[in-house]
Amino acid sequence: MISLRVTKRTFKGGAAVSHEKRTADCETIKMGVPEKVIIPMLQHIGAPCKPLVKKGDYVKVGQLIGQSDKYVSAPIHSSVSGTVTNIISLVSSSGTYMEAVEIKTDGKQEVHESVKPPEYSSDAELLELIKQSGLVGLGGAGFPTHVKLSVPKDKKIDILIVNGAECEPYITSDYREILENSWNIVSGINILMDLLKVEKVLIGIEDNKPEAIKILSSIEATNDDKIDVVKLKTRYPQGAEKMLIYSMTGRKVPPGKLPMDVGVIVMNVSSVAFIAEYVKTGMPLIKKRVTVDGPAVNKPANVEVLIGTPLVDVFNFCGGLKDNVSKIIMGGPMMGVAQSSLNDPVLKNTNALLAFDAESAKLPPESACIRCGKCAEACPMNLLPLFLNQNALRENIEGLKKFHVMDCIECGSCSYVCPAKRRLVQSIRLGKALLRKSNS
Amino acid sequence: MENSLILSSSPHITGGNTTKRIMIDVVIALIPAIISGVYFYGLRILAVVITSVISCVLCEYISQKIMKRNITISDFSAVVTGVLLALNMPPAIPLWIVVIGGFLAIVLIKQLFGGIGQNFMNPALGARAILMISWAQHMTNWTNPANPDAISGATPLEALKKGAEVVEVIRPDYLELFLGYPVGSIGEASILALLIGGIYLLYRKVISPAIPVSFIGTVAILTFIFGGDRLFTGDFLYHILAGGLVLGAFFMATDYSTSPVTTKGRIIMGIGCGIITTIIRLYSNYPEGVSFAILLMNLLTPMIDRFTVPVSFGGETKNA
Amino acid sequence: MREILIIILSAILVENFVLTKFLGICPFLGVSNNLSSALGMSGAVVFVMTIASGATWAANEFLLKPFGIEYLQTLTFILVIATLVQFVEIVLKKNVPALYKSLGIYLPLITTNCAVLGVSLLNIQREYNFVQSIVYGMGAGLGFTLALLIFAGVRERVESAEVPKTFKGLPITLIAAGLVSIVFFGFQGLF
Amino acid sequence: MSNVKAVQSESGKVRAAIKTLTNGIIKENPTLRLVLGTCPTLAVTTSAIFGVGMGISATLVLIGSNVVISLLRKVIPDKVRIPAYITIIAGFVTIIQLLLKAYVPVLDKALGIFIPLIVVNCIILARAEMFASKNTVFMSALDGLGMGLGFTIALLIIGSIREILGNGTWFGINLTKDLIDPAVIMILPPGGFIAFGLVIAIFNKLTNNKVEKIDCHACGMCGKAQETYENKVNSESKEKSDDREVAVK
Repeated sequence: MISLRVTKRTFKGGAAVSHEKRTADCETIKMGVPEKVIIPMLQHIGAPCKPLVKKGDYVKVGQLIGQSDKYVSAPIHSSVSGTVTNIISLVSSSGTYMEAVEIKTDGKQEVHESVKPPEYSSDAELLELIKQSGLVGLGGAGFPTHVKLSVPKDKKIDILIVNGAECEPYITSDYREILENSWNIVSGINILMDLLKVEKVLIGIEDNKPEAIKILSSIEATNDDKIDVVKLKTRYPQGAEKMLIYSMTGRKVPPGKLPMDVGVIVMNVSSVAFIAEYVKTGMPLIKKRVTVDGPAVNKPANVEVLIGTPLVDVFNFCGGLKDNVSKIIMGGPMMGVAQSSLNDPVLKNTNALLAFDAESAKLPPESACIRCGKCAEACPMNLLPLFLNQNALRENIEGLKKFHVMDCIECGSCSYVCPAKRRLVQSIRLGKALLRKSNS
Repeated sequence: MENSLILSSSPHITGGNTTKRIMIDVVIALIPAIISGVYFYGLRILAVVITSVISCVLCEYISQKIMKRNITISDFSAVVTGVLLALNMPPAIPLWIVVIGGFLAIVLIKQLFGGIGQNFMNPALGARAILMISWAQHMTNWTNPANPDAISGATPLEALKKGAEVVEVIRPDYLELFLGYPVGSIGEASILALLIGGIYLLYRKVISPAIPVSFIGTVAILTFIFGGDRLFTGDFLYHILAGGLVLGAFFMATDYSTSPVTTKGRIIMGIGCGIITTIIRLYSNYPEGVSFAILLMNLLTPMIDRFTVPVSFGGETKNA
Repeated sequence: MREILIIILSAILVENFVLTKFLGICPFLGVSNNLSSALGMSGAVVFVMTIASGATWAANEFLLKPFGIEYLQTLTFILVIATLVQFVEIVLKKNVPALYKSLGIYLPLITTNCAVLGVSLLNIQREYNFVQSIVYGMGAGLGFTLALLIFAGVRERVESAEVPKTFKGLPITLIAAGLVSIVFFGFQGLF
Repeated sequence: MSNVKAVQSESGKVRAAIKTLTNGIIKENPTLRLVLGTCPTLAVTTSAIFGVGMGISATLVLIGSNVVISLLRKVIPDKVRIPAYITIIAGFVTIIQLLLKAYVPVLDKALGIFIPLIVVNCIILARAEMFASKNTVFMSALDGLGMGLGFTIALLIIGSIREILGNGTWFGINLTKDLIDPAVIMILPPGGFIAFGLVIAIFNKLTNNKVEKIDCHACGMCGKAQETYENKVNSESKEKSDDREVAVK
């Protein structure tokens, strides 16, 4: 049986954010096929894909429709069957333009011929399969998984961490994954243990999710003696990679380094479960479990959505939006990205869609910094956000360097705890941009 | 509706703490000290506190009006300064000095330097220092207004200094000092009242224990070692309970604007305050050195901040 | 020994040259906005004040006194200091290039520093002997350093603060110096 | 100032003279605008009378040194001009010192070392360098008088404020002493800084202009001169390295 371990160790700082996990008990409901989907060619960190289809083409579910010859990239598949109506240009969340394939669905959901249970006989083949599956980190960052799993020869990985912390408010999609799909998670872990040759797997879950801990720690499976469920303290940002690694192993990832450098690979629970599912069925990444919540949503729910579904359809599926909706956030309220349009599609790494009404969207006015130091206490990276803020606003590059602006992980804890409501992270982002500009 | 969607960068929520809430907490924490003042010195203390608060708030309002700044009197920071200033006055202080003190604290020391969070010197203590230099006779008049006929005694620390030469000076015992001994500044009277407030501030996480603990601890250790006739025979408990140490350590040295922001910096601040306080108490011609020690460390705070920039999580930092 | 310690401590704290005697205000205001130049200037001032105290004391004792021309003190001292600074500059450049590199640019600026002439005159006025003069010169220089370093930190804060327009720059710097001086004033009567 | 020579007509000359004289009082007030000679400004303004006494002493030195330097401006070699100026100034300071000692010993005592320290007062060296070394004797004398007046007025203002607030008197005349307790701090060092800061702020506000610290060349202490000096050093060392390169070739 998978054993349960409780760790008292936790990272320094962080914030006690309100949980707002109202959808924890909402079993995932499948949403139907929307009238049309928009599938962007960049849903990951890395090089964008080139569309392989053109206007008028008929595509089927699971068909490869976008690819890149660059290593750091992930192929894109159609989530529906239907006709390509257009190749459009979209603004990504980072402000750059990217291509997107617009498909009018026919509702038949015919599966493409290429989708069949894959076979592999070596690690290299498995890695290639994972690449072909289009998998990216489903926790939010969206880093191509096959890149993360390709460990250079000179690096030794001894621990695989499975991230089920889910520390952001509102979001419960990983929690539901654990509850509804625990078997897949464990088989995914076994596949990865084989691939990475690790002897230890730690599944990290915050102690505010006892159900999830109970379910996982009662599973009996192959290699279960090598798997531990680790009960973590509930504290934002426990799920941030560096904090999670520290809480679970005591190892610290130096600034600018990867978890790999301290012998650890971190995978999100949903990503692990997907690998198991993919090896069984061969169906690439075309759907995603999304938490739909927020004060302006009529019926909060966990929904399984086809990738590319416009946000408006998802919200309508959840009883529609209230009239006073004024902010739509993709992701959690601490690190998610505000969306400019309800026509934007759901992406591979979308784990939550939040709609805020006028009252909750309004941030209180900024007032003068009182130097209380609460931001410094909250910063899990041990930075001094108040001075970063000061130097960013004054565009003082030297000051930004002195206070290590680049080490900020933008978790938002400082802004959250600031009694003067200063936009600390927001200005630090500005500061990073300034520094990059001055370096180039 | 489409066009009205707010686009802003994360985080999209904030916690419940506010500047105002913090300041109100400090005021609440000071109420026991005010009550002890009234208990020992009579209702006149209320008049001093109210005058001081009104003077501070009015000065803040008027100066912000003149400087065309946002009026921030509703954040209660001027009220805090007002109460602290009053608590640092002797009980028989003429009210006009209190009014001038409020003006100096708010206008000269706080608003001229940019207002809340930007002043480099504790407003209440700075104002007190100016008043002390200007009107020393009023500022060291320890007559008890509730009992003006009694011989105005020496403060407990003056008693300690004079103790060797003058026999008549009464040295109160520990319990008296702890519960309340009515000679000295209004706020120093009762250690018990101050501790109640200090513990409240710690409980509310308004202040961190770094400064109070390191400040009082340093004074205790140093006075124990050097305070007696021989080494390690000092009456450190007396040094903790007498004078403005507890008031200063919990309420003045912890002032956000004028103390370092990191825990390491705060400990340096506390130890520095403790060392200077002890030197002045033991070796100078002055009986008390708390406020002076805090002011000096206020001046060093920018330097401490500069040299206590923490190393980022995970060790050495790259310079991008 | 005790007497010398008191001279040093009182020169640093109680009669701080900058903050209570108003000597050397120009460099105090001029270089305190930059920590590294504040350090360089301080080093040069301590150095020059110490040797100038000795040199002017000697000039007074062996030159002015024997001839009864003490009224030429001011003139003599300023010339001695000017020559001395020149001399030190040359010697340092030749023999201690490292020190010259860090103090060099500040040395010529010191000739016209009233703190140096001031300390020389005070030494005579107080009838200090040779050792006392040197000690007082060094103490005064250290006091200048302390004030400069403290003020460099304070100024960093003040310069990043939102000061009203009328007070921006010199006025607020002077008022800040006044507040710093209040703290130093507390040292009066300390010993 | 620079066009003084260009003005030929008689009325123009008078106007130029008046301009030179008044220049130092407001437009280039040495204390409030150029912020020179801060040490005595702060140190001796504990009362109005001391301020005026210092002002007049400095004025006399200024006029004297300006005149002599202007007379010798074509004789003194450029390389040794600063030591030469200092020597001339020191001579006048000694004269004033002796005069004060003989006739106004009270003032001599009160002003203390700040009388001999006039030697290193930036105002005087600055006027020598910027004006007297380039202009006629008459104009230099006027300039000295104007600057001296500006200095005296500034000291009078600051001294008055400090004396009234800090001692309740003005020129020793009791004003408020019996009504309220004066704020002693104003006649102590901290009050000097604060009063000076306030007066400059008010002066800025009234003349609606900012203090710009101009390069006074002679007094090397202020930041600007230091910059100039650093540049000079840098360019010198650069020249040297250039020489070396040439030599290598």
